[in-house]
Amino acid sequence: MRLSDLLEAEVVDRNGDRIGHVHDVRLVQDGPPLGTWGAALRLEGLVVGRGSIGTRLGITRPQMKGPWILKLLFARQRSSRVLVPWDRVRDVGQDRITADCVAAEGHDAFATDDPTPRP
Amino acid sequence: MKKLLGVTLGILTAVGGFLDIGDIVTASVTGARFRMSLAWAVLLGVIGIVIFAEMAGRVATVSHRPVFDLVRERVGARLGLANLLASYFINFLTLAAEVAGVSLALQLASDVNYLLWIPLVTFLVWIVIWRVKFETMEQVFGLAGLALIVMAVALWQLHPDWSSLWHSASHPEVTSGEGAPTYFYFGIALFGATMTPYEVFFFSSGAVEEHWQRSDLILNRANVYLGFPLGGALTLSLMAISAVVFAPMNITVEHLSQAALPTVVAVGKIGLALILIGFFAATFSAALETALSSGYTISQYFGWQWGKLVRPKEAARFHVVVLVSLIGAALLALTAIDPVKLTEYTVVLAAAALPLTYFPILVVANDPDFMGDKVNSRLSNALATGYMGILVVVSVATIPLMIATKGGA
Amino acid sequence: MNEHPAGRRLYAALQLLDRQILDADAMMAGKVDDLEFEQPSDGDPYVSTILSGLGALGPRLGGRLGRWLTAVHRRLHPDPEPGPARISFGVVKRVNNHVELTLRRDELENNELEAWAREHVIAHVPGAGHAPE
Amino acid sequence: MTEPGPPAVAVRRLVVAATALGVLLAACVQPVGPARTFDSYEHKAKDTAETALSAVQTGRLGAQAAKRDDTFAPYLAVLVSEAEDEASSAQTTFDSVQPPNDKSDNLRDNLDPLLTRAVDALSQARIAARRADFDEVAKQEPKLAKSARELDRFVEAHP
Repeated sequence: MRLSDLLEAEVVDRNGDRIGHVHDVRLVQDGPPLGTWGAALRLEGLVVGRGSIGTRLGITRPQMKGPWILKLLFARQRSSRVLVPWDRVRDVGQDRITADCVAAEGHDAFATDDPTPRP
Repeated sequence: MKKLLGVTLGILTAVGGFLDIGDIVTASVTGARFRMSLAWAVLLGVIGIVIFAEMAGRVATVSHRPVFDLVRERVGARLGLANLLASYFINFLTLAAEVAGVSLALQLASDVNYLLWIPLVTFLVWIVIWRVKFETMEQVFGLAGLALIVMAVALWQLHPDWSSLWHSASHPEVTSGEGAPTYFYFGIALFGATMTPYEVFFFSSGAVEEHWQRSDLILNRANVYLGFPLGGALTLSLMAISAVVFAPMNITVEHLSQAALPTVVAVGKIGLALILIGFFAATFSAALETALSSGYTISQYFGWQWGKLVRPKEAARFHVVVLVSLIGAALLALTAIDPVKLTEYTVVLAAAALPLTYFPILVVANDPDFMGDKVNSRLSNALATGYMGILVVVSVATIPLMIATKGGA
Repeated sequence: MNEHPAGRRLYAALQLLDRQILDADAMMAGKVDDLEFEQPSDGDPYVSTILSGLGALGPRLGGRLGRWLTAVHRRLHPDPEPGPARISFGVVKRVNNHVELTLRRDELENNELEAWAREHVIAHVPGAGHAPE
Repeated sequence: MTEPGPPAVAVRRLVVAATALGVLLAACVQPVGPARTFDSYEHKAKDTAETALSAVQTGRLGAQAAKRDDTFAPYLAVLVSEAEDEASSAQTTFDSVQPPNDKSDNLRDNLDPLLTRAVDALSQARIAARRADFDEVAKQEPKLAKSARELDRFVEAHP
């Protein structure tokens, strides 16, 4: 499975209702050890929502410093985004992913996101 | 002295960007036709390029990432590729025009047809890129471009009616006998010329090539705040001397030879010598900038090693792109396509593509992951956001105006 | 020397995809054109491989231009049906503004085009082996 | 799998745009249309006179610079010869337009000699400049000045 197979795919819940499209994939570094890198990046979940330009540009992240007018413009997109944990994903098909949850169950993709600044 | 030489990147970028073959003629044409009533377009462009070049230089200095690298990452592989194709196409046409432009400058000094100069000029551009260190290149051509200051001297020598020039600049209006679309078409041509994307491609890549570090951010500012306004002042001088000499005599400017004439009238032989050196340096700088930018943009999109800092063998794909672009451009120039018309159109086309280049810079300059504490200030965000609005309006208005005025005819 | 504490979170599209790769000598060595996940028998998939070069970018872009890029990749590759160039995530040193590797770029599979350009064009031009002065 | 996705569409659009651009560039090279009425013929005559006037004035400035020994011969030669080309191609273009009626014939008879004198004076100046004979170039200045006055009067008379 490639990252490009997941990105932009449509995500539907078990009733076949649309949740949105995959905008990004959240990884967490706690997988099996891999060479000099260390613990592998495990697929934690899919960031799913409507509209994707804001995500692609990285404007919707809380740590972005502005410009405020853009943040305002993309704020709606951000609020519509949910994280679908990988253990809820049942099937990855061509351009269509089925997840074992209903849209309302998803939680805000950034709710648990610590804005870790990098050196 | 070393400090002084440190700002040659900005001077080179600005002179090659604002006073390339098409812009020299455009500035002269607009001066003759509209006197100073389009000075605002140059001023607007200079402020814009100062804001965005400072940002691009700061991003390149802090994150060591040049503009096209950011374009690909932020707008994505697909839209980034569309931008790459558009930028390369515009860049290539400009390169062809500049190769012809350098040859035209040599024709003025030799009375030997410019087409005969093209092979030699192409070779010279290539050898500079192949063999000359980035810093040396930037110092030689940046300083040679300063010969154009003679245009400001010429303005002084012409003893113009300053208040009338000022009035024309500060009370812009569509000159009688000219249509409003033509007026705005030339306005966009001047604005587009000062904000041509190859300037930020070149400037930000240059900052990476020169290994600017955080401590060099002051150097970035100095380059931007000195180089670009200087380039703008030279453009305005050319516009003013053309207005003073040509407008009363009903001369319309068509050729590079005419653009040098006011300086000859005012300063004589020394003026002519200096302005020919200046024209050569400016067009040659533009040729270098566009030739290198063709390599920079493609390499930075695909992640290939680029730059003049490493041995050519170690940046093989980059040098192949530059070489092939240069040869192709020389062949196009040899078809005797009018370089002045060609740059006029490419500048206007570039104006239509401006937001694609400047938007990713603005976004990344706000990202603390890249910039740490060097993110944009509120002021530069406010200004840059305002300019994004202008750029969008310009990019929408450009093509219809071009068609409506038949290219400013 | 633990730059990546376990549990660090990364967004794949935002922070890995399309990022510049640097080799052990800090030379530019392509982009992260795609990522491949390995599915272990137990547990979630994890990022095992970076796919880089035209063989990865072409299929991702799709369309005529994508096919053309893939064809260029196939042309330059000794195998008749080559897959994309693969870089194990195990040779990644760190991920920051760039993706830094512990290998040199001539040890990577995505260097074919560079090697081709060097051998067939640039090496034949005098002065190719000297830095500009 | 090979279904053309968004990028293919984007690329196709780009190709279309580039083609449109080529057509546009071609269209910008202004063709000379026929003149069907006296007004449009008069308009063309005026444009032609303005072009010639600009060329003659350019030549004049060059001749004045030669008089003061303020220029180099190669530059002067290029300047004057480009001005000459400008004027003579304007004349050729104008002469190729069919005058629509008798009134237009008159106009043509008025303008054509002015254009011929302008091109002649510029040719003389160009020949002298190519020989680096600045005195001879300077001698063309009065002729050019006279030509400029004539053309200016013509332009003024046909608003």
